[in-house]
Amino acid sequence: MKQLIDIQVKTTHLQIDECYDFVTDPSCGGLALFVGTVRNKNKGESITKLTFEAYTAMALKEMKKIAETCINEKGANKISLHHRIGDVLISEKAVIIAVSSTHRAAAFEACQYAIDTLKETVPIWKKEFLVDGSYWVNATP
Amino acid sequence: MKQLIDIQVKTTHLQIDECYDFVTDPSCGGLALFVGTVRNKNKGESITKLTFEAYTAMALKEMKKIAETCINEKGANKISLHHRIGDVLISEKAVIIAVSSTHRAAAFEACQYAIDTLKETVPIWKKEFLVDGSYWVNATP
Amino acid sequence: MELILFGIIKEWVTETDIDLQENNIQTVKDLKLYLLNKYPQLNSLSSYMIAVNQTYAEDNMVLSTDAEVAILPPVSGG
Amino acid sequence: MELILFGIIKEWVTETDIDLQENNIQTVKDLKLYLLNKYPQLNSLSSYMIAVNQTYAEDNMVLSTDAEVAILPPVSGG
Repeated sequence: MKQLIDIQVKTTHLQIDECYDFVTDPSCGGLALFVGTVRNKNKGESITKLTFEAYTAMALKEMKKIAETCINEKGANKISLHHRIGDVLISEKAVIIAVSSTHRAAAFEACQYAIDTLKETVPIWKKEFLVDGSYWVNATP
Repeated sequence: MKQLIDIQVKTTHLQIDECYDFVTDPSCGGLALFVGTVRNKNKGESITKLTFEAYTAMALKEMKKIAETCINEKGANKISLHHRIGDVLISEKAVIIAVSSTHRAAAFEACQYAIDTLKETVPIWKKEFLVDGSYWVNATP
Repeated sequence: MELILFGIIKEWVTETDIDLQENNIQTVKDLKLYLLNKYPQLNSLSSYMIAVNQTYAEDNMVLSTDAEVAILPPVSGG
Repeated sequence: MELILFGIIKEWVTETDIDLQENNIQTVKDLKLYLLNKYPQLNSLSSYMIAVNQTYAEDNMVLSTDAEVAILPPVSGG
Protein backbone atom coordinates (compact mmCIF):
# COMPACT_ATOMS: atom_id res chain seq x y z
CA MET A 1 0.00 0.00 0.00
CA LYS A 2 1.14 3.52 -0.78
CA GLN A 3 2.28 5.46 2.30
CA LEU A 4 -0.31 8.05 3.27
CA ILE A 5 1.28 9.28 6.50
CA ASP A 6 4.70 10.88 7.05
CA ILE A 7 5.57 11.64 10.69
CA GLN A 8 8.93 13.06 11.74
CA VAL A 9 10.40 14.51 14.93
CA LYS A 10 13.90 15.76 14.22
CA THR A 11 16.72 18.03 15.30
CA THR A 12 17.51 19.35 11.81
CA HIS A 13 15.81 22.19 9.87
CA LEU A 14 12.29 21.44 8.65
CA GLN A 15 11.73 21.65 4.88
CA ILE A 16 8.39 22.67 3.36
CA ASP A 17 9.33 21.02 0.04
CA GLU A 18 9.79 17.67 1.74
CA CYS A 19 6.26 17.83 3.22
CA TYR A 20 4.76 19.18 0.01
CA ASP A 21 6.40 16.48 -2.12
CA PHE A 22 5.11 13.77 0.21
CA VAL A 23 1.46 14.85 0.14
CA THR A 24 1.06 16.06 -3.45
CA ASP A 25 -0.65 13.63 -5.79
CA PRO A 26 -2.13 13.76 -9.31
CA SER A 27 -5.58 12.98 -7.86
CA CYS A 28 -5.55 15.84 -5.36
CA GLY A 29 -6.61 19.37 -6.17
CA GLY A 30 -6.04 21.13 -2.88
CA LEU A 31 -3.22 21.24 -0.36
CA ALA A 32 -3.31 23.10 2.93
CA LEU A 33 -0.12 23.71 4.86
CA PHE A 34 0.54 25.13 8.27
CA VAL A 35 3.99 26.34 9.26
CA GLY A 36 4.66 27.32 12.85
CA THR A 37 7.70 29.55 13.27
CA VAL A 38 9.42 30.95 16.33
CA ARG A 39 8.25 34.48 17.13
CA ASN A 40 10.63 37.14 18.41
CA LYS A 41 8.20 38.20 21.14
CA ASN A 42 5.69 36.60 23.49
CA LYS A 43 3.49 38.81 25.66
CA GLY A 44 5.79 41.75 24.99
CA GLU A 45 8.99 39.98 26.07
CA SER A 46 11.84 39.54 23.56
CA ILE A 47 12.70 35.92 22.90
CA THR A 48 16.24 34.89 21.99
CA LYS A 49 15.58 31.22 21.19
CA LEU A 50 13.41 28.23 22.06
CA THR A 51 14.29 24.71 23.05
CA PHE A 52 11.85 21.91 22.31
CA GLU A 53 12.06 18.70 24.30
CA ALA A 54 10.02 15.66 23.24
CA TYR A 55 9.02 12.30 24.62
CA THR A 56 9.83 11.17 21.11
CA ALA A 57 8.46 7.62 21.11
CA MET A 58 5.11 8.79 22.47
CA ALA A 59 5.07 11.97 20.35
CA LEU A 60 5.38 9.84 17.20
CA LYS A 61 2.44 7.69 18.39
CA GLU A 62 0.24 10.69 19.19
CA MET A 63 1.12 12.36 15.87
CA LYS A 64 0.21 9.14 14.07
CA LYS A 65 -3.21 9.12 15.80
CA ILE A 66 -3.81 12.68 14.61
CA ALA A 67 -2.79 11.75 11.06
CA GLU A 68 -5.07 8.71 11.06
CA THR A 69 -8.03 10.79 12.22
CA CYS A 70 -7.31 13.30 9.41
CA ILE A 71 -7.42 10.51 6.84
CA ASN A 72 -10.24 8.40 8.29
CA GLU A 73 -12.57 11.17 9.46
CA LYS A 74 -11.56 14.50 7.91
CA GLY A 75 -11.23 13.62 4.23
CA ALA A 76 -7.45 14.01 3.96
CA ASN A 77 -5.71 11.95 1.24
CA LYS A 78 -2.19 12.22 2.60
CA ILE A 79 -0.63 14.03 5.53
CA SER A 80 2.85 15.03 6.58
CA LEU A 81 3.59 16.12 10.17
CA HIS A 82 7.11 17.29 10.99
CA HIS A 83 8.17 18.70 14.37
CA ARG A 84 11.57 20.11 15.21
CA ILE A 85 13.22 19.49 18.59
CA GLY A 86 16.30 20.92 20.26
CA ASP A 87 17.28 24.60 19.92
CA VAL A 88 15.22 26.60 17.41
CA LEU A 89 16.04 30.22 16.58
CA ILE A 90 13.73 33.14 15.75
CA SER A 91 11.89 32.68 12.41
CA GLU A 92 12.96 29.04 12.13
CA LYS A 93 10.24 26.46 11.55
CA ALA A 94 9.12 24.54 14.64
CA VAL A 95 6.35 22.55 12.95
CA ILE A 96 5.06 21.88 9.44
CA ILE A 97 1.76 20.19 8.65
CA ALA A 98 0.81 19.48 5.05
CA VAL A 99 -2.48 17.89 4.01
CA SER A 100 -3.71 17.02 0.54
CA SER A 101 -7.29 16.34 -0.35
CA THR A 102 -9.50 16.01 -3.41
CA HIS A 103 -11.30 19.18 -2.34
CA ARG A 104 -9.91 22.14 -0.47
CA ALA A 105 -12.39 22.44 2.41
CA ALA A 106 -11.33 19.03 3.73
CA ALA A 107 -7.64 19.96 3.42
CA PHE A 108 -8.13 23.12 5.49
CA GLU A 109 -10.26 21.36 8.10
CA ALA A 110 -7.81 18.48 8.52
CA CYS A 111 -4.79 20.81 8.68
CA GLN A 112 -6.38 22.99 11.35
CA TYR A 113 -7.55 19.94 13.32
CA ALA A 114 -4.01 18.53 13.15
CA ILE A 115 -2.23 21.60 14.53
CA ASP A 116 -4.92 22.26 17.17
CA THR A 117 -4.75 18.64 18.38
CA LEU A 118 -0.95 18.48 18.20
CA LYS A 119 -0.78 21.43 20.58
CA GLU A 120 -3.09 19.63 23.01
CA THR A 121 -1.94 16.02 22.99
CA VAL A 122 1.57 15.56 21.61
CA PRO A 123 4.17 15.31 24.40
CA ILE A 124 6.53 18.07 23.31
CA TRP A 125 7.61 20.93 25.59
CA LYS A 126 8.85 24.38 24.73
CA LYS A 127 11.27 26.39 26.85
CA GLU A 128 11.49 30.08 25.98
CA PHE A 129 14.75 31.91 26.50
CA LEU A 130 14.38 35.62 27.21
CA VAL A 131 17.14 38.18 27.68
CA ASP A 132 16.93 37.71 31.46
CA GLY A 133 15.99 34.08 32.01
CA SER A 134 14.05 31.15 30.68
CA TYR A 135 10.83 29.29 31.45
CA TRP A 136 8.78 26.31 30.33
CA VAL A 137 5.76 27.53 28.33
CA ASN A 138 2.26 26.68 29.63
CA ALA A 139 3.66 24.88 32.68
CA THR A 140 1.96 27.06 35.29
CA PRO A 141 -1.44 28.81 35.09
CA MET B 1 6.16 51.30 4.47
CA LYS B 2 7.02 47.63 4.34
CA GLN B 3 5.18 45.75 1.61
CA LEU B 4 2.45 43.57 3.07
CA ILE B 5 0.87 42.33 -0.15
CA ASP B 6 2.45 40.34 -3.00
CA ILE B 7 0.17 39.69 -5.99
CA GLN B 8 1.35 37.90 -9.12
CA VAL B 9 -0.30 36.47 -12.25
CA LYS B 10 2.34 34.74 -14.34
CA THR B 11 3.02 32.18 -17.04
CA THR B 12 5.99 30.55 -15.28
CA HIS B 13 5.98 27.86 -12.56
CA LEU B 14 4.75 28.99 -9.15
CA GLN B 15 7.19 28.62 -6.23
CA ILE B 16 6.04 27.95 -2.66
CA ASP B 17 9.37 29.27 -1.30
CA GLU B 18 8.83 32.63 -2.96
CA CYS B 19 5.42 33.03 -1.26
CA TYR B 20 6.70 31.69 2.07
CA ASP B 21 9.71 34.02 2.05
CA PHE B 22 7.48 37.02 1.34
CA VAL B 23 5.05 36.42 4.20
CA THR B 24 7.33 35.06 6.92
CA ASP B 25 8.31 37.55 9.59
CA PRO B 26 9.98 37.40 13.04
CA SER B 27 6.77 38.72 14.63
CA CYS B 28 4.53 36.03 13.15
CA GLY B 29 3.99 32.64 14.69
CA GLY B 30 1.66 31.01 12.21
CA LEU B 31 1.57 30.68 8.44
CA ALA B 32 -1.22 29.04 6.48
CA LEU B 33 -0.69 28.13 2.85
CA PHE B 34 -3.03 26.84 0.19
CA VAL B 35 -1.71 25.27 -2.98
CA GLY B 36 -4.13 24.42 -5.79
CA THR B 37 -2.77 21.85 -8.21
CA VAL B 38 -4.16 20.42 -11.44
CA ARG B 39 -5.97 17.14 -10.85
CA ASN B 40 -5.75 14.28 -13.33
CA LYS B 41 -9.51 13.71 -13.25
CA ASN B 42 -12.68 15.77 -13.01
CA LYS B 43 -16.03 14.00 -12.64
CA GLY B 44 -14.42 10.73 -13.74
CA GLU B 45 -12.96 12.14 -17.00
CA SER B 46 -9.18 12.05 -17.51
CA ILE B 47 -7.65 15.48 -17.95
CA THR B 48 -4.55 15.98 -20.08
CA LYS B 49 -3.88 19.66 -19.25
CA LEU B 50 -5.54 22.94 -18.38
CA THR B 51 -5.25 26.37 -19.88
CA PHE B 52 -5.89 29.43 -17.73
CA GLU B 53 -6.84 32.70 -19.39
CA ALA B 54 -6.95 35.92 -17.35
CA TYR B 55 -8.18 39.46 -17.71
CA THR B 56 -4.87 40.25 -16.07
CA ALA B 57 -5.26 43.95 -15.26
CA MET B 58 -8.62 43.32 -13.56
CA ALA B 59 -7.47 40.04 -11.94
CA LEU B 60 -4.62 41.90 -10.22
CA LYS B 61 -7.11 44.50 -8.93
CA GLU B 62 -9.53 41.86 -7.61
CA MET B 63 -6.71 39.89 -5.99
CA LYS B 64 -5.50 43.09 -4.32
CA LYS B 65 -8.99 43.65 -2.90
CA ILE B 66 -8.95 40.14 -1.42
CA ALA B 67 -5.50 40.71 0.07
CA GLU B 68 -6.57 44.02 1.60
CA THR B 69 -9.63 42.41 3.20
CA CYS B 70 -7.39 39.68 4.65
CA ILE B 71 -5.15 42.29 6.25
CA ASN B 72 -7.77 44.84 7.29
CA GLU B 73 -10.53 42.48 8.45
CA LYS B 74 -9.15 38.95 8.92
CA GLY B 75 -6.04 39.57 11.02
CA ALA B 76 -3.45 38.66 8.37
CA ASN B 77 0.00 40.30 8.73
CA LYS B 78 1.20 39.64 5.18
CA ILE B 79 -0.25 37.82 2.20
CA SER B 80 1.07 36.44 -1.05
CA LEU B 81 -1.32 35.47 -3.89
CA HIS B 82 0.20 33.90 -7.01
CA HIS B 83 -1.86 32.58 -9.94
CA ARG B 84 -0.49 30.79 -12.97
CA ILE B 85 -1.89 31.39 -16.46
CA GLY B 86 -1.36 29.68 -19.80
CA ASP B 87 -0.96 25.90 -20.11
CA VAL B 88 -0.65 24.04 -16.79
CA LEU B 89 0.02 20.29 -16.64
CA ILE B 90 -1.22 17.64 -14.18
CA SER B 91 0.17 18.14 -10.63
CA GLU B 92 1.55 21.58 -11.46
CA LYS B 93 0.56 24.46 -9.19
CA ALA B 94 -2.23 26.70 -10.47
CA VAL B 95 -2.47 28.92 -7.41
CA ILE B 96 -0.57 29.54 -4.16
CA ILE B 97 -1.88 31.60 -1.27
CA ALA B 98 0.33 32.22 1.77
CA VAL B 99 -0.81 34.15 4.83
CA SER B 100 1.14 34.97 7.97
CA SER B 101 -0.42 36.08 11.21
CA THR B 102 0.50 36.51 14.85
CA HIS B 103 -1.88 33.67 15.72
CA ARG B 104 -2.78 30.67 13.63
CA ALA B 105 -6.58 30.88 13.62
CA ALA B 106 -6.43 34.19 11.74
CA ALA B 107 -3.96 32.77 9.21
CA PHE B 108 -6.24 29.83 8.44
CA GLU B 109 -9.35 32.00 8.22
CA ALA B 110 -7.72 34.55 5.92
CA CYS B 111 -6.20 31.86 3.69
CA GLN B 112 -9.53 30.07 3.27
CA TYR B 113 -11.35 33.36 2.67
CA ALA B 114 -8.77 34.28 0.02
CA ILE B 115 -9.07 31.08 -2.02
CA ASP B 116 -12.89 30.96 -1.69
CA THR B 117 -13.21 34.58 -2.83
CA LEU B 118 -10.59 34.24 -5.58
CA LYS B 119 -12.67 31.45 -7.10
CA GLU B 120 -15.76 33.68 -7.07
CA THR B 121 -14.52 37.09 -8.14
CA VAL B 122 -11.16 37.01 -9.90
CA PRO B 123 -11.54 37.08 -13.71
CA ILE B 124 -9.56 33.98 -14.62
CA TRP B 125 -10.97 31.15 -16.72
CA LYS B 126 -9.99 27.53 -16.92
CA LYS B 127 -10.29 25.35 -20.01
CA GLU B 128 -9.98 21.62 -19.39
CA PHE B 129 -8.50 19.40 -22.08
CA LEU B 130 -9.77 15.82 -22.04
CA VAL B 131 -8.70 12.96 -24.28
CA ASP B 132 -11.61 13.69 -26.63
CA GLY B 133 -12.13 17.43 -26.52
CA SER B 134 -12.01 20.51 -24.34
CA TYR B 135 -14.41 22.81 -22.52
CA TRP B 136 -14.49 25.96 -20.41
CA VAL B 137 -15.10 25.02 -16.76
CA ASN B 138 -18.24 26.42 -15.04
CA ALA B 139 -19.38 28.20 -18.20
CA THR B 140 -22.72 26.42 -18.52
CA PRO B 141 -24.98 25.13 -15.72
CA MET C 1 -16.58 51.46 -27.59
CA GLU C 2 -13.92 48.79 -27.28
CA LEU C 3 -15.14 45.37 -26.14
CA ILE C 4 -12.79 42.78 -24.56
CA LEU C 5 -13.82 39.13 -24.72
CA PHE C 6 -12.77 36.14 -22.66
CA GLY C 7 -13.14 32.38 -22.45
CA ILE C 8 -16.17 30.80 -24.06
CA ILE C 9 -17.61 34.20 -24.98
CA LYS C 10 -14.68 34.78 -27.32
CA GLU C 11 -15.87 31.73 -29.26
CA TRP C 12 -19.32 33.30 -29.84
CA VAL C 13 -18.98 37.07 -29.94
CA THR C 14 -16.86 38.29 -32.81
CA GLU C 15 -17.07 42.09 -32.73
CA THR C 16 -14.68 44.01 -30.49
CA ASP C 17 -15.88 47.49 -31.34
CA ILE C 18 -19.50 48.56 -30.82
CA ASP C 19 -20.97 51.89 -31.87
CA LEU C 20 -23.01 52.89 -28.80
CA GLN C 21 -24.96 55.71 -30.48
CA GLU C 22 -25.82 53.76 -33.62
CA ASN C 23 -27.08 50.83 -31.53
CA ASN C 24 -28.89 53.02 -28.99
CA ILE C 25 -26.84 51.65 -26.06
CA GLN C 26 -26.68 53.90 -23.02
CA THR C 27 -26.29 51.60 -20.01
CA VAL C 28 -24.74 48.24 -19.14
CA LYS C 29 -28.25 46.78 -19.30
CA ASP C 30 -28.73 48.10 -22.86
CA LEU C 31 -25.43 46.47 -23.85
CA LYS C 32 -26.53 43.14 -22.35
CA LEU C 33 -29.82 43.23 -24.27
CA TYR C 34 -27.99 44.11 -27.48
CA LEU C 35 -25.57 41.19 -26.98
CA LEU C 36 -28.24 38.66 -25.97
CA ASN C 37 -30.28 39.57 -29.02
CA LYS C 38 -27.33 39.21 -31.38
CA TYR C 39 -25.64 36.22 -29.68
CA PRO C 40 -28.41 34.05 -28.19
CA GLN C 41 -25.78 31.47 -27.08
CA LEU C 42 -25.11 33.83 -24.15
CA ASN C 43 -28.40 32.55 -22.69
CA SER C 44 -26.80 29.15 -22.16
CA LEU C 45 -24.22 30.55 -19.71
CA SER C 46 -24.62 30.07 -15.96
CA SER C 47 -24.24 33.84 -15.74
CA TYR C 48 -22.08 36.56 -17.19
CA MET C 49 -20.88 39.94 -15.97
CA ILE C 50 -19.85 43.19 -17.56
CA ALA C 51 -16.74 44.95 -16.30
CA VAL C 52 -16.19 48.64 -17.02
CA ASN C 53 -12.67 49.96 -16.59
CA GLN C 54 -11.69 46.71 -14.84
CA THR C 55 -14.46 46.84 -12.24
CA TYR C 56 -17.66 44.80 -12.06
CA ALA C 57 -20.47 47.05 -13.35
CA GLU C 58 -24.13 47.29 -12.28
CA ASP C 59 -26.87 47.20 -14.93
CA ASN C 60 -27.68 50.90 -14.53
CA MET C 61 -24.12 52.14 -15.14
CA VAL C 62 -23.94 54.56 -18.09
CA LEU C 63 -21.36 53.62 -20.75
CA SER C 64 -19.04 56.11 -22.40
CA THR C 65 -17.33 55.57 -25.73
CA ASP C 66 -13.86 55.64 -24.16
CA ALA C 67 -14.66 53.02 -21.48
CA GLU C 68 -12.80 49.70 -21.41
CA VAL C 69 -15.69 47.22 -21.43
CA ALA C 70 -15.24 43.47 -20.95
CA ILE C 71 -17.73 40.62 -21.05
CA LEU C 72 -16.86 38.08 -18.38
CA PRO C 73 -18.19 34.52 -18.48
CA PRO C 74 -18.43 32.68 -15.10
CA VAL C 75 -14.95 32.73 -13.59
CA SER C 76 -13.15 29.44 -12.85
CA GLY C 77 -9.70 30.32 -11.55
CA GLY C 78 -7.95 28.81 -8.55
CA MET D 1 9.41 0.93 38.10
CA GLU D 2 11.27 3.24 35.72
CA LEU D 3 10.08 6.85 35.71
CA ILE D 4 10.74 9.20 32.77
CA LEU D 5 10.69 12.94 33.43
CA PHE D 6 10.24 15.90 31.11
CA GLY D 7 10.34 19.68 31.01
CA ILE D 8 9.80 21.53 34.26
CA ILE D 9 9.10 18.29 36.16
CA LYS D 10 12.69 17.19 35.51
CA GLU D 11 13.80 20.24 37.50
CA TRP D 12 11.78 19.11 40.56
CA VAL D 13 11.58 15.34 40.60
CA THR D 14 14.93 13.66 40.98
CA GLU D 15 14.23 9.96 41.32
CA THR D 16 13.81 7.87 38.15
CA ASP D 17 13.22 4.53 39.81
CA ILE D 18 10.35 3.99 42.24
CA ASP D 19 9.74 0.82 44.21
CA LEU D 20 5.97 0.29 43.81
CA GLN D 21 5.60 -2.33 46.52
CA GLU D 22 7.68 -0.50 49.12
CA ASN D 23 5.69 2.70 48.55
CA ASN D 24 2.33 0.93 48.36
CA ILE D 25 1.61 2.21 44.83
CA GLN D 26 -0.87 0.12 42.84
CA THR D 27 -2.58 2.54 40.43
CA VAL D 28 -1.78 5.71 38.52
CA LYS D 29 -3.74 7.61 41.18
CA ASP D 30 -1.55 6.15 43.94
CA LEU D 31 1.54 7.26 42.01
CA LYS D 32 0.16 10.81 41.66
CA LEU D 33 -0.53 11.02 45.41
CA TYR D 34 2.95 9.71 46.17
CA LEU D 35 4.52 12.32 43.87
CA LEU D 36 2.38 15.24 45.07
CA ASN D 37 3.24 14.42 48.64
CA LYS D 38 6.96 14.22 47.95
CA TYR D 39 7.17 17.09 45.39
CA PRO D 40 4.55 19.70 46.37
CA GLN D 41 5.76 21.97 43.49
CA LEU D 42 3.67 19.71 41.23
CA ASN D 43 0.61 21.51 42.68
CA SER D 44 1.71 24.68 40.90
CA LEU D 45 1.36 23.11 37.45
CA SER D 46 -1.67 23.87 35.25
CA SER D 47 -2.08 20.10 35.05
CA TYR D 48 0.04 17.03 34.53
CA MET D 49 -0.55 13.61 33.06
CA ILE D 50 0.87 10.16 33.53
CA ALA D 51 1.70 8.08 30.47
CA VAL D 52 2.09 4.33 30.75
CA ASN D 53 3.87 2.58 27.91
CA GLN D 54 3.64 5.77 25.82
CA THR D 55 -0.12 6.15 26.20
CA TYR D 56 -2.06 8.59 28.39
CA ALA D 57 -3.21 6.67 31.47
CA GLU D 58 -6.40 6.98 33.50
CA ASP D 59 -6.19 7.27 37.28
CA ASN D 60 -7.51 3.76 37.85
CA MET D 61 -4.92 2.01 35.66
CA VAL D 62 -2.92 -0.59 37.59
CA LEU D 63 0.85 -0.15 37.34
CA SER D 64 3.28 -3.03 36.83
CA THR D 65 6.95 -2.93 37.69
CA ASP D 66 8.00 -3.38 34.06
CA ALA D 67 5.84 -0.49 32.76
CA GLU D 68 7.45 2.55 31.12
CA VAL D 69 5.93 5.37 33.16
CA ALA D 70 6.35 9.05 32.30
CA ILE D 71 5.20 12.20 34.07
CA LEU D 72 4.12 14.77 31.51
CA PRO D 73 3.80 18.46 32.35
CA PRO D 74 1.35 20.51 30.22
CA VAL D 75 2.46 20.08 26.60
CA SER D 76 3.50 23.13 24.57
CA GLY D 77 4.63 21.89 21.18
CA GLY D 78 3.72 23.33 17.80
